[in-house]
Amino acid sequence: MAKPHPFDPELVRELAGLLADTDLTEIEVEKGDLRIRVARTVTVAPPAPVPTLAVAPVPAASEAPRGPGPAKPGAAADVAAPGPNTLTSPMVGTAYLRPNPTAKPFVEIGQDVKAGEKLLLIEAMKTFNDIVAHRSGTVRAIFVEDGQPVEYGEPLVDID
Amino acid sequence: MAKPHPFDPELVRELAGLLADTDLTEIEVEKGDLRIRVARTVTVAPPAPVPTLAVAPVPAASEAPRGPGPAKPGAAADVAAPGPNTLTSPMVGTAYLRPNPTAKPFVEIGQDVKAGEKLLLIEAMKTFNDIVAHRSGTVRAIFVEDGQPVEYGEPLVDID
Amino acid sequence: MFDKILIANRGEIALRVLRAAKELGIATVAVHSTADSDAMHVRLADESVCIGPPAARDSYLNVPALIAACEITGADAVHPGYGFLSENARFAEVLGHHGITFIGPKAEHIRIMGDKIEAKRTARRLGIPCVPGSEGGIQDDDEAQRVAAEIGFPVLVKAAAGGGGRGMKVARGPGDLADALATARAEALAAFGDGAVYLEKYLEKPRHIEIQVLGDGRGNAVHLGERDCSLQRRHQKVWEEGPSPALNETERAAIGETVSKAMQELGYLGAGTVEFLYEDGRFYFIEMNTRIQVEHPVTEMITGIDIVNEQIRLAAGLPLSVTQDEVALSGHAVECRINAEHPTTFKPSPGLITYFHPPGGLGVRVDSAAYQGYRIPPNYDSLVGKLIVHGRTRTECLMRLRRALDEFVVDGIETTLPLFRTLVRNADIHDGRYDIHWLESFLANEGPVPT
Amino acid sequence: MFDKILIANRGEIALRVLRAAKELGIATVAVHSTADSDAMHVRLADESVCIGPPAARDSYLNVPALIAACEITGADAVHPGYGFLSENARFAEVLGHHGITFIGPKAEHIRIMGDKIEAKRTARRLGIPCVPGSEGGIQDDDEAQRVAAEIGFPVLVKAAAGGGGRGMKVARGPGDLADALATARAEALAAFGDGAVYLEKYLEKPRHIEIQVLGDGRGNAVHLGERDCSLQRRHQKVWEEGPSPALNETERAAIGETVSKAMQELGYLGAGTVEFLYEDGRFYFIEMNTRIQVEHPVTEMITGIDIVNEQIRLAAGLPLSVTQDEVALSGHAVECRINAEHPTTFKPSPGLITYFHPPGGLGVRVDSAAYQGYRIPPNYDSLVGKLIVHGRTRTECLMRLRRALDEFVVDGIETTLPLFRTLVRNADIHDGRYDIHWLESFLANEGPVPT
Repeated sequence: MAKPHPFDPELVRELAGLLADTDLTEIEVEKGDLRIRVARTVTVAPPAPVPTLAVAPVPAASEAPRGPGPAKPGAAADVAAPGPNTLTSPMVGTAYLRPNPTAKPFVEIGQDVKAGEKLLLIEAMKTFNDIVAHRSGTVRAIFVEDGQPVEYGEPLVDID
Repeated sequence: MAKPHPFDPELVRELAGLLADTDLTEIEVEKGDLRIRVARTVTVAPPAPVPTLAVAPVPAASEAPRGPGPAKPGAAADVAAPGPNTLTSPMVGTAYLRPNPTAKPFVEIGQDVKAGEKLLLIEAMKTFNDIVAHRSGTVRAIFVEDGQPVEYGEPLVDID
Repeated sequence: MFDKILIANRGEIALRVLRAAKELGIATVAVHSTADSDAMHVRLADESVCIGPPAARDSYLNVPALIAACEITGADAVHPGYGFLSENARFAEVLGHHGITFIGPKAEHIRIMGDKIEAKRTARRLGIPCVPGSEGGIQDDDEAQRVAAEIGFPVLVKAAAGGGGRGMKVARGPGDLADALATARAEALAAFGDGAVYLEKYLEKPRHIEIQVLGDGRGNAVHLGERDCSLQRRHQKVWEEGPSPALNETERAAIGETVSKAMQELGYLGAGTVEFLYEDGRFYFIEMNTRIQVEHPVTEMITGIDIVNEQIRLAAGLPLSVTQDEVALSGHAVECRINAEHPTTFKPSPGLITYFHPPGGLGVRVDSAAYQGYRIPPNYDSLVGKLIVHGRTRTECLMRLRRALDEFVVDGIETTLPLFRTLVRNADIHDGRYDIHWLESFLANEGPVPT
Repeated sequence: MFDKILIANRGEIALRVLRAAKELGIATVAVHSTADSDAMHVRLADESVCIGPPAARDSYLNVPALIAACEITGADAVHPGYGFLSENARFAEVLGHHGITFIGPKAEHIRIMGDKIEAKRTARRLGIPCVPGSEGGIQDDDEAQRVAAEIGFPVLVKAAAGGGGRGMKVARGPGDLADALATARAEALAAFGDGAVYLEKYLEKPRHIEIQVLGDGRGNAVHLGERDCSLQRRHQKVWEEGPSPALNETERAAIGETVSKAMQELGYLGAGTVEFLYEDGRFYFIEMNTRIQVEHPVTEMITGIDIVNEQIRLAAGLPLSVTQDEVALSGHAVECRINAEHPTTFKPSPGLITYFHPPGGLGVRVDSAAYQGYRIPPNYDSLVGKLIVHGRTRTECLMRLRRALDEFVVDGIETTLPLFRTLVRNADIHDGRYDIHWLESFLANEGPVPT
């Protein structure tokens, strides 16, 4: 027999929905020995992005055609979004998807890979670092392009 | 048969609507064993009062023993709060409740007055200005003390 | 020194006066209309008095209410700021009758400089160079034609009681003059209740250059250099800077000496500004403002002298804190007036400021009574704040201004910040190549880069 | 001049460097840990690169990540700010190997000044007055007793590799010495992995006075006067001011000349600070900081010289922008370090800033990377911002500081603002009567007025 739940989670969800619909910040309901209170703290709005009008964007050096930025969508971002199974970059550098410019890529979308298998290279300080699969599975998305600069924590490859 | 809901979501919505209509920030309703409380936090926080630590408050001149201030409760503020029938000061000056220091007051609480009847004097620039009742009725409260400085819009007398 | 100053103004200048008083250890009384209960200076003052409803005539221009506020708080001096009652000689006198010091010039000097014809006559007498023109009011069209022929077209027809560009018309030749006279008279009558007009030489591409002065009322006076306020829109100053990019050391010293000598002779008391048009190396007196001006911080940044502090000290009878030799101009300063207006249409944009983040760092000053959560009332002027930037050189100042403008965030209302972000990157501005018509022409032809 | 500067730091100093670069028209790269994605300098920089997780050793101290960030952005110079890698000679060298300019001194000078014994030896050689003490490390207790007897008790036992007060013990007489040596050695070993200690004369009530210098690396150097940083708590500076209330013109000129001559001989490059204890009219060298310091704005306010701008120009090989004759000290400045700490317990108070309103007006500068809605991460130091105030005189400066502190609002976290509001009203502070022990004693006996 299922353990009797002290309260119905659906009720909380319903109250949360009401909270959102009504723009309230707090609802408290008591009925018999049941009391549920839901609240939402109004988050302080972050400051508007500071305008930097008419400052010509400075182009990055030729080896790095795209400046890194936190919100920059990767190549396959429209196909799949980064998720819990996404491998992120452990370092800053330039990502390469193939061992040399004429070779074929280490992996392609749809391919099955094993944990530890090489997925790409990240070059930093003239050194090429192997980036390997963190789990076994199928490559669902590749978020970087060949030769693209990456920052720490940037999504690289999704393996499902 | 529908699963018995411990509370009616429509009730919450109705309370939310009331909250918005009435400009309240919190409503709590209790009926039998049902209790519902809804609240909304006002979003834009006014700036915190700026501390003026250790600045000794400058005493006002002897004729004006109390500095005026918007939130200063009047003498009878604990008895009655200003309301829609409260006469407010049309000018800045010093209020007098009696024609001279030894006379009895123009009016007292509980007294019936007619519109146009003199209630007090406000002295400004060495001139005494008659302040008269704006309506007929009973004096419910007098918010100023004899000799007290008043600012524009400050509650003087409530006539019900 | 005074015990308690009542600040008979609102907005950033009320805060400016409050700061100066606090720094002198003087108690402050803020007066305010019901629309300004939440104003910054009201929150910061030692005491506050609500003096009336939003309409200025019933509050900030309400002399009995101001006197009564002095009486109930025991204030012994009143600082009028700018605008409102700051150039009202009668107000200065009434305060005097009540034993309260008006922090400003002597009433007689306010009166003289408030009458354009009398002001010009006085300036001429004191050796201040004036625009050639009719010595007094013009009686009829014949006289106008004769005077215009003497000083040479184009000529400007101006209201004797005028200001803000109303009652002001240009006649480019004898054929335009009758029309210009009629229009100016009609506008003057409508705006000021006085149709008297006069004529003067019309300058084609002048700059607006003004000299800041301080006097002790006993014959000592110094000048604090000039401000160039040529960047104007509809006769309202938008961007002010000092020193002027157009003057050299010799010109600066000469006009400064002329003005300070004139103020010594006049026995001028307190702070004042003598305004000139400047063209082809010559100065032409426009008017004298007998009060603190919006753009005074430009001078404070290049001299280090706190002009409002000086006003208070001088009104209290103290001597000038500096001699002319001790006044040294250091570096360059620019002030931008940030208004709650759409940056291209200039439509006023009162309302709630939902985010406010002023710039900081070296050489950056913000004079503003705004704060996050403040609601700009629709009843008064649209000045949100002034950004004043100082640098060792004009170039350093402009580069610093650029980065400060890029840091300034005001959300919830429209502001003129985008206009200044465009101006600070403009080549003419960089080169100091502008006159009093430049900005209007720029706005008509190019305008600020859209956000 | 550089095309693009990477700012290898965070917080207010990262913003300070960004401002200087922008004002020179140089592009900027902000690097940041995952805890600093929302930082002000990240928002304002032309480009940003996340270089690692919150722990400083994996991000701001991660040399390969910084070099890689230069590589992918094409930055040709790195400004290290203060702390982190700013005094790491190896980092300066590695950057050099990669063709990237380190905006700071030559690696050899960083190395010399980073070793306390070598620094003292060098200072002595250059004619900088030092505290009498053991010339080098103390080998055993007998040597310590002999040296201590020579210089006279009390003596201070200090870790050769030390800093921040760790590995530092006072011996008041011969009987205390063995214990002091043992404790200092143990602490030094634990804190720095090096148990070497040395001895020096212990000063009873010294002031901390430091001289700001700039050098071009080719034998030209100037000093920019002194800062008095005697108000410290646990060896952390709290309030800094310049000029020092304790020095007269002659002392100022003499120590300044001694230091600038020494820097000329050394061929020092960039900005640096020579720190002294000062007692009874004599200076005793403590150490030299080969980087920009937190309190540099004090000197900027009284000289008008942008020290970070100078650092960048000097690193690019440009000459000093001023000669010693052109350096004029004008007025007085005080800096208050506003920390996110409880004002009496000094318990750190990271968290969300729910309201932030900095003061403005004449003579007021705020250097802060904080803004409303910013969450101060718990991972780094607690500096919320620096309030720097300038006045024509020390009194004007203190009165202005008082009103500026009263205007400053930071809600949501605890700050040390109340401490400064108390200090600015204290009679000893007003009279300039304090030494390096004053603040701790004040905090133990009185402390800030509770809010």
